[in-house]
Amino acid sequence: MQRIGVFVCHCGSNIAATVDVKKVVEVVSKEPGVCHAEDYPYMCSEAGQMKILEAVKEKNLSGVVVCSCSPRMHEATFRKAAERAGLNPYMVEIANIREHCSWIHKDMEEATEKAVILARAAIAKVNLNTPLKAGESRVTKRALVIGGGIAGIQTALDIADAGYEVDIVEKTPSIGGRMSQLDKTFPTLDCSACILTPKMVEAAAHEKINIYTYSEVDKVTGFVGDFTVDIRKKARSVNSDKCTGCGVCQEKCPSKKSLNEFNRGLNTRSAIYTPFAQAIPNVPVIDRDACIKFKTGKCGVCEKVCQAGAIDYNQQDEIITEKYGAIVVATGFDTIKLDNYDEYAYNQSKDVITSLELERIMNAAGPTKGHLERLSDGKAPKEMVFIQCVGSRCSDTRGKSYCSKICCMYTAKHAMLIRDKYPDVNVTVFYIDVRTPGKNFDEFYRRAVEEYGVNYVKGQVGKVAPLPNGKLLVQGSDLLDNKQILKEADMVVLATAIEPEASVRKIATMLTASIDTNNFLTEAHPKLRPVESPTAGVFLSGVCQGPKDIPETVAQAGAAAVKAIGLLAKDKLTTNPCTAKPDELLCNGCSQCANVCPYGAITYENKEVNDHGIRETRRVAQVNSALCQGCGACTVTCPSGAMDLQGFSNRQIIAEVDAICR
Amino acid sequence: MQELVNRAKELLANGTVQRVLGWKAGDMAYNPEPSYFETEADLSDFVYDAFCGANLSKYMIEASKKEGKTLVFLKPCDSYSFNQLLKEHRVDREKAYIIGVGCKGKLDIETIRKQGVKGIEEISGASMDDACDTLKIKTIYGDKEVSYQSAMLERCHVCKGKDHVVYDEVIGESRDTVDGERFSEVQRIESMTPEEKFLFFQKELSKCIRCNACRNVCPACSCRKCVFDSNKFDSAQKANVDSFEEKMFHIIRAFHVAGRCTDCGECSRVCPQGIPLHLFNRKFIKDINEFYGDYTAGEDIDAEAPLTHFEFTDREPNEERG
Amino acid sequence: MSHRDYSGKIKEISGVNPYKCMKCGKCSATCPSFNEMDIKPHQFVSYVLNGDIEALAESKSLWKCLSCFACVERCPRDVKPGKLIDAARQIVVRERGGDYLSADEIPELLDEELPQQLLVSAFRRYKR
Amino acid sequence: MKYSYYPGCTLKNKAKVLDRYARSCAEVLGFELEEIENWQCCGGVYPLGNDEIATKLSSVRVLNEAKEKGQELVTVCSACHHVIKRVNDDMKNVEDIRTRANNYMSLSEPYSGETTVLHYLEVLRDKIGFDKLKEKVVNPLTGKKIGAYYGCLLLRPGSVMAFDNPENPKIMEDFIRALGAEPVVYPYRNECCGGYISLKEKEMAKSMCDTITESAKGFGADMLITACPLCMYNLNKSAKETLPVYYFTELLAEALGVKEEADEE
Amino acid sequence: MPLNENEFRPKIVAFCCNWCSYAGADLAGSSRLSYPADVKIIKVPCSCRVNPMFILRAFEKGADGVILCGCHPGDCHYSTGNYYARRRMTLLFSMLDYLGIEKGRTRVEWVSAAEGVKFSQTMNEFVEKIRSLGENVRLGDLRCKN
Repeated sequence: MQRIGVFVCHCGSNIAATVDVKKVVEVVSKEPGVCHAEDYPYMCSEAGQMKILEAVKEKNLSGVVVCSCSPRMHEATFRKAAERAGLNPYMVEIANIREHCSWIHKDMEEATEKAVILARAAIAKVNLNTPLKAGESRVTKRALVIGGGIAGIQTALDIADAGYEVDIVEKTPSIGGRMSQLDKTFPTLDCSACILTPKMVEAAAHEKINIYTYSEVDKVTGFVGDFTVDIRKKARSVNSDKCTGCGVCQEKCPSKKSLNEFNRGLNTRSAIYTPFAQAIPNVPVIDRDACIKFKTGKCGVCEKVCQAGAIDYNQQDEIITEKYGAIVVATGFDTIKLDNYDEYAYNQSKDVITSLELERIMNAAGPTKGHLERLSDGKAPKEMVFIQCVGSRCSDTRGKSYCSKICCMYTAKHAMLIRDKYPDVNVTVFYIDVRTPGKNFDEFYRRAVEEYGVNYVKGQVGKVAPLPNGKLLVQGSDLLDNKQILKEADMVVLATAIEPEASVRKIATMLTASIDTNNFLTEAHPKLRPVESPTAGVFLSGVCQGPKDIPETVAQAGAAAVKAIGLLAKDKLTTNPCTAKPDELLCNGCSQCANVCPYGAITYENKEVNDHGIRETRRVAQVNSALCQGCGACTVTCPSGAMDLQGFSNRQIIAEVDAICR
Repeated sequence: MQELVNRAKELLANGTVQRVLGWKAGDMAYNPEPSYFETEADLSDFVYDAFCGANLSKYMIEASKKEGKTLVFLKPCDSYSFNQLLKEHRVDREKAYIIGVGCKGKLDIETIRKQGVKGIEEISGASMDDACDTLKIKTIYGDKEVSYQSAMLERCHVCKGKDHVVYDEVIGESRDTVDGERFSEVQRIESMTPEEKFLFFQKELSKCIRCNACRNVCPACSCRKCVFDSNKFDSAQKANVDSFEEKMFHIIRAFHVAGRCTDCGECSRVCPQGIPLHLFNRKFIKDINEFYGDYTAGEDIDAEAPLTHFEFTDREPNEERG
Repeated sequence: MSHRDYSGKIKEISGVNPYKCMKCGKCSATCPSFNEMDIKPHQFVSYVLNGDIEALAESKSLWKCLSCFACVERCPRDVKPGKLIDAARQIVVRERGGDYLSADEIPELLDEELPQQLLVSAFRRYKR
Repeated sequence: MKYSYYPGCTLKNKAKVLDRYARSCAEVLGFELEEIENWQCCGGVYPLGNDEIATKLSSVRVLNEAKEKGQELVTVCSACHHVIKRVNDDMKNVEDIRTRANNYMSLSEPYSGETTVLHYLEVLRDKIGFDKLKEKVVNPLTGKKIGAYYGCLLLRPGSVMAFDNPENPKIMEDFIRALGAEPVVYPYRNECCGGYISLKEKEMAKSMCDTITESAKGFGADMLITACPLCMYNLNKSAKETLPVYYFTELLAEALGVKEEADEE
Repeated sequence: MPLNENEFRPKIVAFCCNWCSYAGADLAGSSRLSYPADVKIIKVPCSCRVNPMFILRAFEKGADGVILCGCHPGDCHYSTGNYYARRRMTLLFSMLDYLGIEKGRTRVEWVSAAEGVKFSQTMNEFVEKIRSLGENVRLGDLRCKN
């Protein structure tokens, strides 16, 4: 029987307002094994932790139960406190009487009763706890960054600058990401390319950074400190070592009908192409679906014109297997498909465009060479309408429930730039709310209104109707005037909701990183661990975690890098001691457990055993505790109960069940 | 039968096997029991007839630990159990010389008794050689006749098949005995109301005396130490008032053998209280077949077992049976 | 029944949770009868929330809504303003004397081509 | 293929052509419409109130008839289609309405939305196929520029009607194309004609129809087609622009060569 | 809300995966999304750690309902654990149904760490269901002694 101390936290009034902590102390002190019980306003405070230290020493406690907030908050704190008192840290259990009790119940009697039961379950468990010792595992001093946009580039630069090797895997032919598609950036109106390209060049030139473009992550195994990743380098059909980036192949390529992805499909490109002029690497790829040589076998123009002999039609996908200690996900975003919003006539009219498409139109390298013109007839618009929140803040089934965060600001930017460059163009913005928290953001928006005369109308648009005269009739609300507005516009720009890049789902599954209903990666704690995934060793950078603008993305990228560096700086990691452990005498050697182990941690060995005097060689299961992650799948397949999970043993869980159902 | 004895003697004599695992005549005509035969002389007691229902595969676990090979006689259905044990590394194929024996349906003495035949002295028609459609039974109350088919064990009415799935040689022919639907009884229970289901099982399980005969005979229940006998789950508290084991024994046992049970029917055959224990196992088999595709434990040792395998598209637990 | 109760009744009949509204005005932007209405579609939510059912009941808007479901289709918050308006209309027509259409006025409204469908529909919407 | 068929009240007198040609074309296209016996009027509008049960029962009756025959139910009139399809959805998905409606009806087996409700155009698209329809055309309507008028009831709410993209539908355009004519796409084809409002607010309905016909004419339409007698009535009252309006079945009959002489222009 | 002495207060055990639904329950807590106190959560490292014996044990000890919450299929922290749990629970629940234990007493729900709302909703629904089923007498009484 253990000697257990129970500590009930008030958490100020967070717990004590709903749970009668004194009553809990009184009741649990009568539980078997409990030889000390007390309450304290803040157990997590230094003074609170001292309470544990003192009691362990004075009463010679062998186990501790803390009734407090979620173990996800302070389990580590209390385990450390116990360790300081000389107790094995795994002799501590937490009864979650805040998140699972005081915060969700109103009735004191009811909440107190539940708190007592939760405490009893924890006590029953601790009674069966055994000291556990954490093992150690090595750390591969190399990081992988998935995604080569501004988030990935910044993270890679920061990690590399700290002296660690970094690989960037980017699925398109060049790094640069969404930021390379932007024309100007808010709130300073810097040219996007001017501030991005130096970073791209720096990354490419960095001796610690290795960039795999036109590549994807195929497979991830292993765990924190020791991931093994298969990277698929897709066949570029161009030998990167030989190519000089002269661009002749692209000029001469006879297949020029493919939609230009970089320009959001607003114009076309050749089958052999680099996405944009500043692409890194400046090595084209052949789009095999569009290439005449690949489709018909006849052509080969690029091969003929290439002085360097770099064209290689026989190139195959290549799989590179590499080990990493840390992985940073920086997969970014895309705009949502607008097929559910045909009331805005995006599919019906070429002159209804998304904001990202407007970026390309405004950009000198874009489809209109930077001239603001209608894509239908090339005419300069006189009347422009911007519609905010298209697909954002929609709690119906059509759109996204969240605010995309960046639209208010970039729309102000677009409106301002247009009014600045084309003062004869009228700009009207239909908005629901203008959200501009951020340094110099609201000032920026007000400048658009006050100095540039952008017409902001509070109210959503209900319909955009193309007119026979080529104009667009915008039917919107002016809620402040209580009017329905009918406005003829030449162009309509939709502030389209952003969503995580589609590939993130597959990547999250490979990394076993959790993902929310909107496909944003979940952070380990929404406030306190915002750049870490709940999966150890996986960090989050940029919009893959949630909508954010460039400064926030860069800040988060740096934070993710710091977290990764913190991990890579360690030589060894302590491993989770809650691993599976077989009882050799009970093991049948049936291999069922090995069949369900996701880590290949279970092997079988013929081993001499002494079963109560009977010596014989048996086939018994062995668990490699460095590989075992402690899921427990094996324990349930084992009919004899030979395989058990330390820290979550059959008897411990049954003791909890019994305590709850008592 | 003599052919089996002759072949066994031959194999013992030429040193291929060290011992023979078969059936030995019991004190009555209808209760032969499993036995080892070490010498040619021992084999005089050997018997193989329609009452040799006992599945010898489980004995091979212990036999696998002995020196040299053991000759074992397996009926077609027994061979599934052996194969399953092989899959689970419980028996050593190298230590077994398997003679697959023909089977014409095994008889159940209780079924005969239920037909009003009491005081049995002698039964003819049950040997493998003269197996015929009618059993002639000599009783202290005079001669009786019972049809062979009507006296068969439940499992033979829904026999898995006449072919052995593992053997070194096969002696004797098997007869097609199937005349029932394997899952009809399970279906009948499934269609009951919850109340009726509960009353049915309560009535049956209340008969259990926890003699462990089912567990001891079951080739899938071959743990070195049963979970109910160890303290791993706090489930074995004999002296305690705890009733977990009492109430849950059969459900847990069925779960532990789910996906591994070959439906050999030994549990029901040996239950002294006549509880239809196979109805638990067969429910799992039926569900597995329906939910995850047909699977017969022991048929193919390389097949993925249903509970250590999954598909991304598996049905959800809360789903109603469609 | 007090006005508060009416407010509850409207929520019950329509199944609409007016708190879901984020006041974007897309319903009013979309409504083909907007100009004929005194209380605009986007205002219905506030009237229900404020319990100002009397004004709602006397509103012309009740009889101008076409039940064309454009607002229902386009509402980003799934508030279904059209259902809310219909519920207010139901409250009125279900009360004695609340009908907006009486059989007596029919003859003068008829013409040669008028399909019976029109009469049936109008009666359903305007009358108990 | 045999379908249960629900014509609805207006198709029995003012909109007889809509009904007649639906039947004769079905014959040509090789499917059979079996009129539900003793059907009752659907009520013209779908009762929106969650507590409206009695007004939904006539639809339930029809739906159940079709279920008992094991047939899918075909409608032609947009209003009937809207009402019956939505009631069916309620019976399938809204437990309260299902329970209460079944309590009213004394059916041998409760009805819970088993019947599939199809609009005639959906039969053409999903069962016959527009390419097959094209093969059967004997008088292609070449050269005709036709604006499809959908109105609101066929399309909305999109989640229930599931007829086509409610904001940018194309089923009628595909239909027009199959008949050999040229569809004219115009943005007001899914806006309301005024519906029942035209009984008391004639001016309102008129101005709505003006917008529609003006838009269609602006994009070059010579005529409009509709599936709804009420839309037909309202559109014909449009003051500003006048475009001939036809039921879609009339054009179908013409293209399939079964239009009756009396109706020929 | 005073406790009514006669009101049926079910005992409900919720096994929650540490990586998803346990955190989802934490989120429900910090978002103050209430659900009845009848639900008591036991933390497990993964839904695949839940042995059918635990569930039977709970019922035998007087639980009126048992719910298992894990990561959505495809999102298991250990890649595959929830898939095994899904098969095990499918078979176990089907067996319990076969034995006449009302199907509503057992449930599996996939709740992610981000789904505090779903966690609370699920628990409210489950408690509601168990309250409508009343006290569980059957599994505790499957084998009445003669």
